[in-house]
Amino acid sequence: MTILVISALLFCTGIVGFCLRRNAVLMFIFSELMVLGAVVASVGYALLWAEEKGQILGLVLLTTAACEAAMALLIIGRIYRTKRTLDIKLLSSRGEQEE
Amino acid sequence: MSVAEFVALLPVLAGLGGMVWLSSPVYVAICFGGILLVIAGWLAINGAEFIGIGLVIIYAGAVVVTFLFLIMLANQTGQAEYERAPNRPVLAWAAGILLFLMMLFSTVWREGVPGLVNRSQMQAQTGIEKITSDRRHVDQQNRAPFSRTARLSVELFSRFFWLIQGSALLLTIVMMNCVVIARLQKDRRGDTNDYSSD
Amino acid sequence: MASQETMREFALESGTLILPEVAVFVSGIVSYLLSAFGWKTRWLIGLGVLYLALGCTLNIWLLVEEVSSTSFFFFNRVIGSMAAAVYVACIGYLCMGWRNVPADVLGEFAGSMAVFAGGCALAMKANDLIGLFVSLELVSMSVYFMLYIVRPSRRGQEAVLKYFLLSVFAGAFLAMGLAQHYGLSGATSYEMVGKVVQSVGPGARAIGLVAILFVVAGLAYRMAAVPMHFYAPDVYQGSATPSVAILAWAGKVVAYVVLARCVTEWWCSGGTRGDPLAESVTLVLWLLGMSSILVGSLAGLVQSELRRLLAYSGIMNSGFILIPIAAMCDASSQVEALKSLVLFIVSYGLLIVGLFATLTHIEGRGDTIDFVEELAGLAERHRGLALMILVFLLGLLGVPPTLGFWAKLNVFLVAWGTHRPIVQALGIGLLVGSVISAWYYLRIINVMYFRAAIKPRVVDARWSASLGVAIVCCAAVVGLFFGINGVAYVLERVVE
Amino acid sequence: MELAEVAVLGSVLALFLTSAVIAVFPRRWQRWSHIPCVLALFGSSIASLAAIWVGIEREMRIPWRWLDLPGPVTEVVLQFDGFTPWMLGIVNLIAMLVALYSMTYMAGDEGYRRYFSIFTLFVAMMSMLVLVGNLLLLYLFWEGVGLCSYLLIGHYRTQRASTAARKAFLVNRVADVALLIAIILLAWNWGTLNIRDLIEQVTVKREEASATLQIVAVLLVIGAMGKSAQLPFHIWLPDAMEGPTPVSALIHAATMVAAGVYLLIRMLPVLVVSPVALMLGSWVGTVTAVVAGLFAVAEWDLKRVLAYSTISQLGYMFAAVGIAISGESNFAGYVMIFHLITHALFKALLFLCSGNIMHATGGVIDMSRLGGLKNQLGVTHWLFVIGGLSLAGIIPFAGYWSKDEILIGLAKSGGNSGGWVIVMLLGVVGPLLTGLYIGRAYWLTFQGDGAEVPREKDNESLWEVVPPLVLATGAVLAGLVLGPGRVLAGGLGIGLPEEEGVSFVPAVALAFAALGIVSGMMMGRRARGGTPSGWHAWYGVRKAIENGFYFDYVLFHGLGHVLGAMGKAVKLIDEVVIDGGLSAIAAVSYRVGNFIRQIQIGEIGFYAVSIGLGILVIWATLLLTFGMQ
Amino acid sequence: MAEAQELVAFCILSMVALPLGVGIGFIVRQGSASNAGMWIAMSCFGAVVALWLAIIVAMPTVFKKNGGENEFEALVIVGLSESAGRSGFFDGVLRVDRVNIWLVGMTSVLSLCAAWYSLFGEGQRVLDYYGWLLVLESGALATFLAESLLVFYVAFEFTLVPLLFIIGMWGGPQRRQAALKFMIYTLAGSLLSLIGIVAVAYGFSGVTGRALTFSISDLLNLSSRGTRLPLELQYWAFLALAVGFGIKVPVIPLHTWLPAAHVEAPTAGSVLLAGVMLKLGAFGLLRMAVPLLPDATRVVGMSVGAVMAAGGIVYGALCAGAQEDIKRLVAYSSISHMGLCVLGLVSGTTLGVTGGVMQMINHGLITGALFILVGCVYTRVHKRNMSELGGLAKVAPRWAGFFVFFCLAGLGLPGLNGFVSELLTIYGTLISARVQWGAFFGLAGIVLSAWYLLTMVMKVCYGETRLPTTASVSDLNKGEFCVLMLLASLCIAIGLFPGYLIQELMPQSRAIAALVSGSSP
Repeated sequence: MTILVISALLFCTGIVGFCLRRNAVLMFIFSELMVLGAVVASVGYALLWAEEKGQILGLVLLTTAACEAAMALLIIGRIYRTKRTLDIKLLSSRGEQEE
Repeated sequence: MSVAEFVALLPVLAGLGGMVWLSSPVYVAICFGGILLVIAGWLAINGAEFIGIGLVIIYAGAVVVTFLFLIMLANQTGQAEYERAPNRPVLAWAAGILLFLMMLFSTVWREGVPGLVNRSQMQAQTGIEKITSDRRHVDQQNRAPFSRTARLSVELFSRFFWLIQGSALLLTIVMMNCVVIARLQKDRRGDTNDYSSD
Repeated sequence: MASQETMREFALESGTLILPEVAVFVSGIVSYLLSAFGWKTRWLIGLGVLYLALGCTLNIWLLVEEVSSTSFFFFNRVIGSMAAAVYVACIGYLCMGWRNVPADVLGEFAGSMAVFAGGCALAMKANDLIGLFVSLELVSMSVYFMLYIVRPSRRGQEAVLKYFLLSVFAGAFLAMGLAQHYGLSGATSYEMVGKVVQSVGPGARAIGLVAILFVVAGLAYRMAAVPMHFYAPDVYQGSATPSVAILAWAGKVVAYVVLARCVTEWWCSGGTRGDPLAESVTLVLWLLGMSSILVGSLAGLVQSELRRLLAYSGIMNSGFILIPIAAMCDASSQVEALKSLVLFIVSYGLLIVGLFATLTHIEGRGDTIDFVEELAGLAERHRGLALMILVFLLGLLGVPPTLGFWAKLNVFLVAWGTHRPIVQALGIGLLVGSVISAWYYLRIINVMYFRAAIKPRVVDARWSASLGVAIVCCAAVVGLFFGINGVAYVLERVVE
Repeated sequence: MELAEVAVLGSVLALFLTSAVIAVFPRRWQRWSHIPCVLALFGSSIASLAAIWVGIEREMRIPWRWLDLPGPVTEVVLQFDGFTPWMLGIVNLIAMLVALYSMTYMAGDEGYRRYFSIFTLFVAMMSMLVLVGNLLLLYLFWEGVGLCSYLLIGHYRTQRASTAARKAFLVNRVADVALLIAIILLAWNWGTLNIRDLIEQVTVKREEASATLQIVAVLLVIGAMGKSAQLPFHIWLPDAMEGPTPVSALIHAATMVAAGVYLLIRMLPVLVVSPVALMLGSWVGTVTAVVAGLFAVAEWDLKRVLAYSTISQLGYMFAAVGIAISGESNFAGYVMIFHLITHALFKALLFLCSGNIMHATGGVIDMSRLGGLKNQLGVTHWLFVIGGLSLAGIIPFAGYWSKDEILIGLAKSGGNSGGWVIVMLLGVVGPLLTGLYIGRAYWLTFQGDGAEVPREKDNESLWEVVPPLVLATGAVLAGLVLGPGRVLAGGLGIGLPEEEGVSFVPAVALAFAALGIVSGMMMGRRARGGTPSGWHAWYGVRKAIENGFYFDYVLFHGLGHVLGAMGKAVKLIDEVVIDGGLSAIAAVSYRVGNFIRQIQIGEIGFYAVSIGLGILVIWATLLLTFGMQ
Repeated sequence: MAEAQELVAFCILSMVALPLGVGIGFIVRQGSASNAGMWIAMSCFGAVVALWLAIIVAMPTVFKKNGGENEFEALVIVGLSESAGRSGFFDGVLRVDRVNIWLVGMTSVLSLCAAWYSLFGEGQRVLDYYGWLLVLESGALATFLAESLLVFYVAFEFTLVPLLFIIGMWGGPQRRQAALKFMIYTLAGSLLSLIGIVAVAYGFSGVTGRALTFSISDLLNLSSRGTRLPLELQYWAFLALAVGFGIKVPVIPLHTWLPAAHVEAPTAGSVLLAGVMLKLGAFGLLRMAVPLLPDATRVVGMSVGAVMAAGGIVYGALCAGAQEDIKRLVAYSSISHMGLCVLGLVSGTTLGVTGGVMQMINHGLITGALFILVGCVYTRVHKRNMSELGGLAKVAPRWAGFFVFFCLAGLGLPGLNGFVSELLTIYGTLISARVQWGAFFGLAGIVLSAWYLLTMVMKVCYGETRLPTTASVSDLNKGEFCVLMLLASLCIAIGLFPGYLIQELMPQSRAIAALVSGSSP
């Protein structure tokens, strides 16, 4: 039970942080926190059901998180090289422009 | 909730608070690593040793280091205005808290999660005889009462064979993609044009 | 040892089903390696076309051989045909990328297209939560990559960043949803998940709903349905036309099919009227569909940028596609709904891929077409191109003689045939959305045909691969309108 | 089929043909356009006179249907009875004379060909109207006559002419609607529109005369009122003077206005069942006779005086339907057609005279500018005198005899229905007014010094004199021949009740007519000297009379303005409310679209919040819909 | 018998296919204006008329006189392949019966006239123009000839596209807005009618328990044998159909697309828009709304529908009277006249329905001719305001003659075609059970139409010319004269000899009337 609460806590803190932060890297970190919440949830359920498939799910989630982190490193890094900023507000030129 | 659990929860809460409120990205990354470690330990204690260790290795080892690398690369000091000023705090907190309440509510509502009641009760409730998905799996389980980790590996290399292949493919592709992106030349068509329009 | 036997057993049983994907993945990696070791030529695209064609053929072979099985993967004729369709579309994307992708990453482009196509097919064929997730991640990773390399400009970077961050965000929702599904059922195979989720008592329904909601949200991101649609206009606008084409169809189809499978196998496989779970899934899809239709149609009214406008059109069309999926919540109308879903997906694919291929051809090696006004006077200078765009727009509008008409009509018929007011309302939403969106489709036609160009765009008159794609799509869209009998026959056979 | 029938039918067909032939005449033959017209009219006159002579009476059913309504309503029926040849004869004869007259009158007109083509068509339509024995076909030619008069009134294509033409058509249209309703009701209730069959049915079931039949009768009278320019539909007729003068002669004498009276004559046996309709017709006629006479007295335009006089005389004919109240429908028909014939003769005469005057003065017809023409136009002067006396009903001219019969008839039937007032009005006030205006017009036109009158030419040419001369002969002799021995009644094949002694009414009328003429001439003389002082006190009344009791203002211009205003209002509603509402829907969609666009600020953090809130909204909706199970 | 049937079937198919193929060929092919192209186009238009004549000749052989027990008897062309798809989709493709053949005739003749007229007008991209005209003709013909509800709908909606282009590319200064407004408004209408169509088809399959069918013949047979949908469904379906088709007709207050589209459209576009497109809506009412939903027609149609139609007569007439632009005036007069048509269709009497159908044909001929006349003036002096025109009778007598003629036909002068339909409709309305009051609106329409049409004639033809351009305007040329002569002779022919036409239309009208008035709610 607690483990589920923790997972929900992680997940929702991830959401809050994702919304709250303006730094692209930090936003990504918080989204990883959300994935961590999912990992915790799946492992937690696996423990509750006393079997292993949930752990495999958690493992896969970890793997994909790592992959995403690698992509993030490159994408954000290259953006920083051209833009010299990671402020998401400055990286938002593509919204609706007034006509 | 046992006392131990509560004690384990406290550092997590603290870490989360740090992540949200600390302005320096480095500290945030370190807090994230701390949370990971606590969670990993906690999971390992609770019987998911493999995943606990995986968490430490993959996340704390690879991901957090990657973050720190990126942060160092981008020269983040936490001094810039955009790193300190929260973005739409009211909306963000409202969304987060409400979603948390939603998940909490659905988790603890009445009987709550079926896993919290015991198996037989669940079976009675759903009317399904064999709750486990796979007959062969059940047979194996009965035949070979391995440890949990061992069972995990059996699962991984039997039923989830193609999953392993898929994950491997994923990792390979990401690796190659990263190499390509890293080697992309800067002065490509479109780059120069865009300075003016931005 | 026993476990090794089992492994071989499992590998072989499921392996047949994903034979095309395995072949394509391997070829894709080969193409990566060829490029990495310095073989940088446009023929790599040709190679890509070849192995995607192989994948398609193998899928069709499986389909014809009536292989159908349920293990770690799942295959039936619908899935097979959709996978084949995705492969075909990816061939089209490769053709469109011919000019737009830098020569030094062509191999990688082709390889990642292979991974993308295979990932889509795998996700459709997945019969296990975890497999589904991995397949979807394969798709995501290759999309990030393709978005990045097809247009590695500053705008493109920003679009990729947006797509990437929000994709991870949405992926977390999907992961959470899958975890909760697992938690609810203790199983990961679709069959068991379906059995348990549909039979849980009232106590577990609350968590079940949240789980469903999260999965739907995660998939809605890929199909750009409200409320996960926000990225679409920005990303479409910031990306190159060929990569937008990828997002606009194949990237969505996987979500449609997966969602349809979720509905038919997890949530509502035995759904009847009044079944609370089926009702709530219907309501969720109704809300998503209706709001997508309205947002897509209304927000599109005020757009002057072409790809942004098409993004809103895509949002609206996702809303349309949710209609047959919502109709599937009722087990009795699943077959009809599936037919109309397939028809709509195929027709939408021909239309949107053809449209983007035409635009790619018009852009040539020059600047992208950003504003609708840039098409002014096209009809006078390039009659054929304008006519093709006209056909595609009319198809999107759902006016005869295009396949789009039959697709919309069929969806409407299915919606009406459910005899459930809530789905019928969605059907009426389809019509309302069509009327509202007519305004902006017609505006494009208006600009192309009825307005003289201030500074006419010079189109490279040479033949290009994307033009070929466009012509094929155009011919198919019109031809299949008249050949609707044949289409209906095939549909009948595909959906038993 | 007898020879006379063949001749009549053939001549009518020939008229249609002639019209078409003239219409496609080559332009260089334009000035010979009158020849086919006159020839055809001559032929048809001969044919109809022959028919009168032979006295055919039969019904021809032609196996062809025009409009296939259920029942035999649409059968083409040609009806020859006593009235038909007489009517045809007068129509054709006068038309021929007018055509002859037009030859010189219209010479040099650019629309010469068009004029004769439509002229011939006009006569052909009128002939068919007379011939057909089916109400629906009658309606066809009824409207055809209206069309031709529309075209002829607008012949000069000036703004005034076209306004007058449009007015004529519109006013008639309103009345025609009544006729159309009557036709539909008859067809619906009695299953036939064949006049004979209708009469048969109605006379057989006389006791069961239903409310519908009453309504039908009233509607028929109203329809006839429109064509025959009875109050309040009279407003189109004076304006119709914008057309060429021969056209006025034709319209007033034989073709257009006669159609209404003819319809009444034809339908009298049906009308008889409805005293209401008869009373209506009678009263409307009486009032029209008096009021139009009043208007004529105050009018300064000679042709308009004649127009009002036509209205007034038609009023007499209408009033005559009152005779039928006592059941004497035959007698009523007889007196009506008698007066129709005599009136046709003298009114055509008067109009041709006024045509001569216009020619002589270069188009001036305003009596305040005329005078002393008796020297200049000697023949015309005497012709006018004959016409005037006949109009006023001075013995022994034609007008006297026919009016005499009307008054006698009314006096006889008036006893039963309390219609003595009608008799008084028609016998005393009517002749007085008639005498007044014709005397006044005569004096103003022909007497006095006339120094200021513009002179275009002196004596009349041959063809300006011959047709009026023939008409004048008719106006002198027709009454004498047809009246005293009731020759006409014999010719019509009607048996009339014996004359019972000598009524004093005609004598009174005669006296008042004479009085009227004298005082009218005095009035004209005084008017010549300046503004008559006696009128000052009656300024308001005078103004009212001069303006025709404002009928025109209220009914036509007023209604026109009302319609125009309604049109403008509806147009405004159309543009503002309906189209505006549409635009508002579009604008609202646009606004909503704009609002949604505002949300798309391009910032990931905000998007994420929105996604989270969106999921919450969906969840809340679920919760609210399905409860907290 | 069989040969005649085959001949007719062949003729029908080629009527639809020929213009479509040739039209698409013109649109796709990049061609400059060439004589050969023009001749191909014109001969195609002519060929359609010839095919129609052939059908007319063969008709008596195909249908027995007075059709036997089935008034809805028709020659049906079954689908191209045996129904492969959704059951009932393709039960039939085209049908010809004794009603729609006349509408087909009107369409083909009007198209020929419009094209013929344009031969002397449109300069640029003339082959494109002909291409779209041909496609439009094909779509309209297919709509009239449709056997399946879906074919009807496809063709119905398809006609929007060519008109969009005709208005948008060759129209007046505001053409773009007008084209969009027209397209979106009528698209909304057709989608609404789709709801109705689908509801009806599903409803019948639900009531009979048989498979879903869209075949008009089957549905008509079912309906005439007494199968009725549930009342509630009937009401809603009728509402959807009536509003959907009502937009096309148009009835007030759904008409505002019409003046804009008419004013901006090129002449041939206006001719076909008024002459043919409006009839598609009315035809929809005749074929579907009224006979398939008789109870709803009685309850909803005879109240709301009749009010809208009757109101439209007066409303359109008043609006027309207030117009300054003669093209707008003619456009509003269409609203008024079509109101009468709809009134007749919902009156539920044999005569009323017959009158409504006649009104479709007559209004097409008259208004088509009026638009051609207006177009003649506009191409010469580029003016359409009555205050700027005037005195045209003096300078262009032939034009004025035709103008007066067609105005007279429009105001219902007996002997011309307008009167026939007006009389039948008003008669039918007056003797109907529930919409007697409507007859008075029809009569008011007769008076008002005389008012505004004659006022227009007065202002345009009579008086003095007001502008130097109008003073020197040339009269009709030979081509225009021939076109107008053709239409005028048709007007006279129908006006004087309507008997045959009425007899052809009567049996089906009787059946429809019996359906509407016979059944009890």
